[in-house]
Amino acid sequence: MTPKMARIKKIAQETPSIRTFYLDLETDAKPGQFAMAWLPRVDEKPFTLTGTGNETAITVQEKGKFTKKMFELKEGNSIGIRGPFGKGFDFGGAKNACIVAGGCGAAPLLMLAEELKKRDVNLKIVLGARTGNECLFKERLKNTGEIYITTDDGSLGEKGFTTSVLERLLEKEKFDCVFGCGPEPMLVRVFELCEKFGAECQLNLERFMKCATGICGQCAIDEWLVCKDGPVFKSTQIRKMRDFGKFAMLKSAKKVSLQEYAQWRQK
Amino acid sequence: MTPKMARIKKIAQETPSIRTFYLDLETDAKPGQFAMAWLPRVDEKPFTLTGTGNETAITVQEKGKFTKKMFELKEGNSIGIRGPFGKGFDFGGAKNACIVAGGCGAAPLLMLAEELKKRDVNLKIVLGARTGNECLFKERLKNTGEIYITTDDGSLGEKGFTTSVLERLLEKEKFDCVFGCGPEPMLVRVFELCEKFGAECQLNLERFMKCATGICGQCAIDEWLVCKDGPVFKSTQIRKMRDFGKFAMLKSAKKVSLQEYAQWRQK
Amino acid sequence: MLETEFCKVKLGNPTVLASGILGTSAELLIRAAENGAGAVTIKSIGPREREGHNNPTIFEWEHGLINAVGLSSEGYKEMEDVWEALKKCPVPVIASIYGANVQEFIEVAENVAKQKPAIVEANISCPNSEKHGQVFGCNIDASAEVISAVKKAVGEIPLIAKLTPQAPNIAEIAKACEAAGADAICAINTVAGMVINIEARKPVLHFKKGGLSGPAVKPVAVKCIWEIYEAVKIPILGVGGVSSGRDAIELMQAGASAIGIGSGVHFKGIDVFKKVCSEMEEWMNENGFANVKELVGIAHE
Amino acid sequence: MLETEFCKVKLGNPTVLASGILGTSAELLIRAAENGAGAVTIKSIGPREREGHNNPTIFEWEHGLINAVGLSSEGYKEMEDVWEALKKCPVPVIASIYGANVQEFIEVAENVAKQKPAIVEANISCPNSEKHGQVFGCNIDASAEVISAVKKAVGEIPLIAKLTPQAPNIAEIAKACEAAGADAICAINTVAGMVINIEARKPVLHFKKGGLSGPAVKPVAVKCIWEIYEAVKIPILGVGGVSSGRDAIELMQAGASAIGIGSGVHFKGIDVFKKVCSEMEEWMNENGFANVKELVGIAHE
Ligand SMILES: Cc1cc2nc3c(=O)[nH]c(=O)nc-3n(C[C@H](O)[C@H](O)[C@H](O)COP(=O)(O)OP(=O)(O)OC[C@H]3O[C@@H](n4cnc5c(N)ncnc54)[C@H](O)[C@@H]3O)c2cc1C
Ligand SMILES: Cc1cc2nc3c(=O)[nH]c(=O)nc-3n(C[C@H](O)[C@H](O)[C@H](O)COP(=O)(O)OP(=O)(O)OC[C@H]3O[C@@H](n4cnc5c(N)ncnc54)[C@H](O)[C@@H]3O)c2cc1C
Ligand SMILES: Cc1cc2nc3c(=O)[nH]c(=O)nc-3n(C[C@H](O)[C@H](O)[C@H](O)COP(=O)(O)O)c2cc1C
Ligand SMILES: Cc1cc2nc3c(=O)[nH]c(=O)nc-3n(C[C@H](O)[C@H](O)[C@H](O)COP(=O)(O)O)c2cc1C
Ligand code: FES
Ligand code: FES
Repeated sequence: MTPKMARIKKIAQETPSIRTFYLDLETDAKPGQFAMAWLPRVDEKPFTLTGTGNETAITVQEKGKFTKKMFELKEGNSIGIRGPFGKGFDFGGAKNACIVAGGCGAAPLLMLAEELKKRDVNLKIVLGARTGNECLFKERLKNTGEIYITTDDGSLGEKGFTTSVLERLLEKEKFDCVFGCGPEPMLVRVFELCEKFGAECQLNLERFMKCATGICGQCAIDEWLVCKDGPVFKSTQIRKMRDFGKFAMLKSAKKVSLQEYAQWRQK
Repeated sequence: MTPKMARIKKIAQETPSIRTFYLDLETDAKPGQFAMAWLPRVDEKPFTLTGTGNETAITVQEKGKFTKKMFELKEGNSIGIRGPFGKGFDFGGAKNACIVAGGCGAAPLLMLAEELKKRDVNLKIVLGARTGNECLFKERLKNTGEIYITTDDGSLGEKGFTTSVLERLLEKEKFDCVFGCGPEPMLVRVFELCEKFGAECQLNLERFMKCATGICGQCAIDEWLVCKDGPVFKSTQIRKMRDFGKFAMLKSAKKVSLQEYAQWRQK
Repeated sequence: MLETEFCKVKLGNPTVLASGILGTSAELLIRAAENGAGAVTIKSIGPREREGHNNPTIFEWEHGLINAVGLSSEGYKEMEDVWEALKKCPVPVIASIYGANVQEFIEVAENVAKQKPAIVEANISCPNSEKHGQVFGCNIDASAEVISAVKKAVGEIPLIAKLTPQAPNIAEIAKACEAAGADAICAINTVAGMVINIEARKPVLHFKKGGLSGPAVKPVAVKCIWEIYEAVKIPILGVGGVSSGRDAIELMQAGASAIGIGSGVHFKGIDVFKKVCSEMEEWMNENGFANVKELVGIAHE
Repeated sequence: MLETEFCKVKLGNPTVLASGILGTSAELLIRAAENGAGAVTIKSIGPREREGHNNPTIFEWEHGLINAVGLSSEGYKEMEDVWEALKKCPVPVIASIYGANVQEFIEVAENVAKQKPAIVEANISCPNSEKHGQVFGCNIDASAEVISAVKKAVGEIPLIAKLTPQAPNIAEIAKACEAAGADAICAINTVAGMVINIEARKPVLHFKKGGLSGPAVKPVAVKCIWEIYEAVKIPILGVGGVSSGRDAIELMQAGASAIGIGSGVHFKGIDVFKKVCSEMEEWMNENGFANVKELVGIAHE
């Protein structure tokens, strides 16, 4: 798919570091699908679609070079979009579910939560962030179920990790599915907990991407391609993954530890 | 359109020199449309489609190199087909019509006649040939209206030209349309007669072709392209033609007299 | 808003009927002009009558056309009537010429120049019979030699050098043509290809190999135009895969000052010129361009 | 009915995963094999770690893909784990290699050869830094020099020379490679092109120019394979635009003994190999072919 230039209809400041860009572009994006966002002469990066139909949007956290440039954009400017890509969440049968979001990980989970709410799914949401005002989509998520907030600095909700809350919830309750997105170390812990308590989970994973359509092999986790087979993976797949939580590929296709990968991302 | 290899389902010997090749190929050909028939490593030439749907067929007179090769084909062999191409006859409003066919010119007129018959059009058919057993589609045409046969040698019907019959018919009767196909000198005379008696006509013209889709300019008659604007032309168009009955293009695109053109075709 | 000029020749709009399409007769060239072409090109004229290859010579494959017409031409000597009739052509006429060696190019150029076409285009994408059948336009020296000889022969008449994308270094060829006196570059001619019908077990074109044109070759044209634009100062007639206003704008943004349309006539009909022009105007209005000249090369900025 | 051999290496079927597609890890190569590939090619290995170009590096345009990945490679030194894991690969492994000069090619070839891949493929479609950035595969002498050096370095391991369709004389290049010791030819690599987004007013690929692959380039591949088949005796690995059994059969009829599939993975999914094979079998049954080898080059008869 050739990138289509989409006008930015509206920019919403979600938290001090996170903005949602509403696009003049119709898609049929499903929760968990993503698009490649292109800034001509800068770069092209994957972002979860946080809205669909004529509400199509991406939600971006200012981090490095690319997202800084994104934050210079005003309403009326355009960005290139290829997508939607990937397989989203599979939430057909869920009746009783839990969502665990770390930081910007709330992005793919918002559309999912709103979809689950429409279907009257009984939903618990664990939302974690560095600090209180960085809790992404707090208000909208609140409307979809029972919310538990954790922050690193304790400025809002419970001080500590989302996974501690998840553990307590799993001890009390049986979920049809636990949906998670956030830093990979958090997701590793989410998976371990789900396995321990016998809960199915679906995790939205992240790798550096090039083609986004499953041919370049850049986003591999073992034999899985995050762009095409994911970005959402189920317990059955995750159980077999040897690289999950451990390795990722640099742009050269060199496989390195997640630490080394994160250092490279900071360059 | 890439040529599709079509199996010859059936070969019908229509006259000593003419055969119909029924093809294992479905088309939606309308009366007057044609196809390019390809014999690999030999040549590719235009032929009227004499059947449509799953009766798709071409009817070929053995003349020169290409048609001799066609006549070597057996049922079960295949030929390449591109088409249908061109604009066919426009017979929407006709109530009282006349068909004038010279030699192999009966080919495009058969499907037309059968279509007109279905619509209860009052039809006169003038069918001319060199000799009696060369009268193409005599029986099938008879079923569609009142038939008048002329032969050069007088072995069947009237000895002489189709156009003499046409003249007598035009003197007595008013036709909504006269449809003609045959050698160009005959068609020139048909047009003159129609103009004289104030009858509209539609003539199926012939030129050497390459692309068959209106881009190479090979089949030009003035600014008209026989393959794309024709092969059927109406009186309004023919009135403006300066080359009709006079000039045609050689393969080099040199415009020459019809005599010189015919000589080249015999090479 | 589409008025422009090319080699100092004024054009009502930048679309040009490309050589080899409909250009067999004055009447068809005029019809293309009446259907909106800003200029029209006569089918390449050779030194003598030439039939070209046997049929099949042209057909559509999945993503474009392929042809091996084989430079059929009545030859420059037989064209008096064409030139006479072309006096009525309402838009500038470009005369495309070819030869199998430099001498033939000169012969055709001198004679064609006498008829005072608005522009002469030298099709140096054809095999050079002297240099073992290698294509002129793939060799820097051969290209320069032809272009400087033809430029002498045509004198004041602007000269376009039409290049082949087969050259691995098309920008170098364009520079050599500019230095040799070309007033403009035309890019691209067709891309070499072949289509086999697997049931027939034979190549479809009688000549087997042919030239690809139409939608599939547009990115090749864009790339060639881009490279040439960065290499030369003379204007570029961009050709290859144009059948919509968006296509034309893409080639212009890459660096083309005018746009040739060939296969587009097959895909959109003879009024493709009108359609492309009105689509260009619509896009320009939506995107704030007042004159088509502003589009030329802007993707390089 | 699809069993064949290529360079004396037995293949369960003639489909081969082309270089640069999925070939970044042993796990993905094995997955391609499990999805029906008769052999798999590792993404071209260079002399040292190389990031390649910035994104966008690959995208789909109307008639195919375009990419400027830029030969990203972890470098031959860092691949121990890949080679180790590839021991489990159920089909022959082809190691594609590249270098910016002959010395680099030798260095990579010698080291890769130690891992005993079934076949080595030298990608001579990349720019030659010594010869002013001209592409090796466009120059007869440069091609021969690389191939003879690489052949010495790989010894007994069969060597494929992978050619670029940008060469105006690809058959001559193939002949030179054959004479220099190549055991097979692979044709084609991508066709140079560019796509501009007219609203962005910029080329989409960050590197601007890229290589076209997929449906649009199939006729270019067929033509190159045809010419090479008539010029050399060694077998041809045909690549370019294959995503169906009919496509594969067309390239084989032109002269290919085995068929590389790249962009087909994008258009049909990773099980494209299985699909192509079953479509080939179906066609062969309908058309009276008992073994796939009978198809090779029959369009020349
Ligand atoms: C499927 C998918 C969906 C995504 N959805 C979103 C989304 O909805 N919103 C969003 O903001 N981002 C999303 N991302 C991440 C996004 O693509 C960018 O990687 C991110 O925005 C950083 O971009 P940057 O170029 O500005 O920062 P960079 O210059 O790449 O990095 C700047 C900082 O980010 C950190 N960083 C970035 N990526 C990683 C990583 N993988 N591991 C460790 N540290 C990292 C670096 O350590 C560094 O501190 C998604 C990624 C994928 C694969
Ligand atoms: C739209 C269209 C529809 C056609 N439909 C049919 C059809 O249904 N059936 C059919 O048999 N043919 C049809 N033709 C003619 C057909 O395309 C061939 O030209 C014809 O069959 C002769 O083929 P050949 O190669 O065997 O003969 P050639 O080798 O081309 O010629 C052999 C003989 O045919 C004569 N001849 C051929 N064409 C002409 C001509 N234009 N003017 C004068 N003499 C000529 C020559 O004088 C010579 O004696 C059609 C042509 C067109 C343009
Ligand atoms: C049927 C056909 C005939 C052609 N003949 C010529 C020719 O005689 N001289 C020439 O310079 N180019 C010739 N060309 C090339 C076109 O002028 C043009 O460069 C090419 O087709 C690419 O443009 P398009 O994609 O718009 O067709 C021909 C192209 C076609 C399709
Ligand atoms: C994304 C991508 C990356 C490629 N990388 C390489 C490469 O590293 N080495 C190589 O020899 N060819 C490379 N190629 C070329 C392919 O191997 C193949 O020759 C070309 O794509 C044509 O085949 P296709 O149409 O089946 O894709 C690459 C192609 C694509 C699409
Ligand atoms: S990004 Fe290319 S395979 Fe996933
Ligand atoms: S045959 Fe080409 S225009 Fe009619």
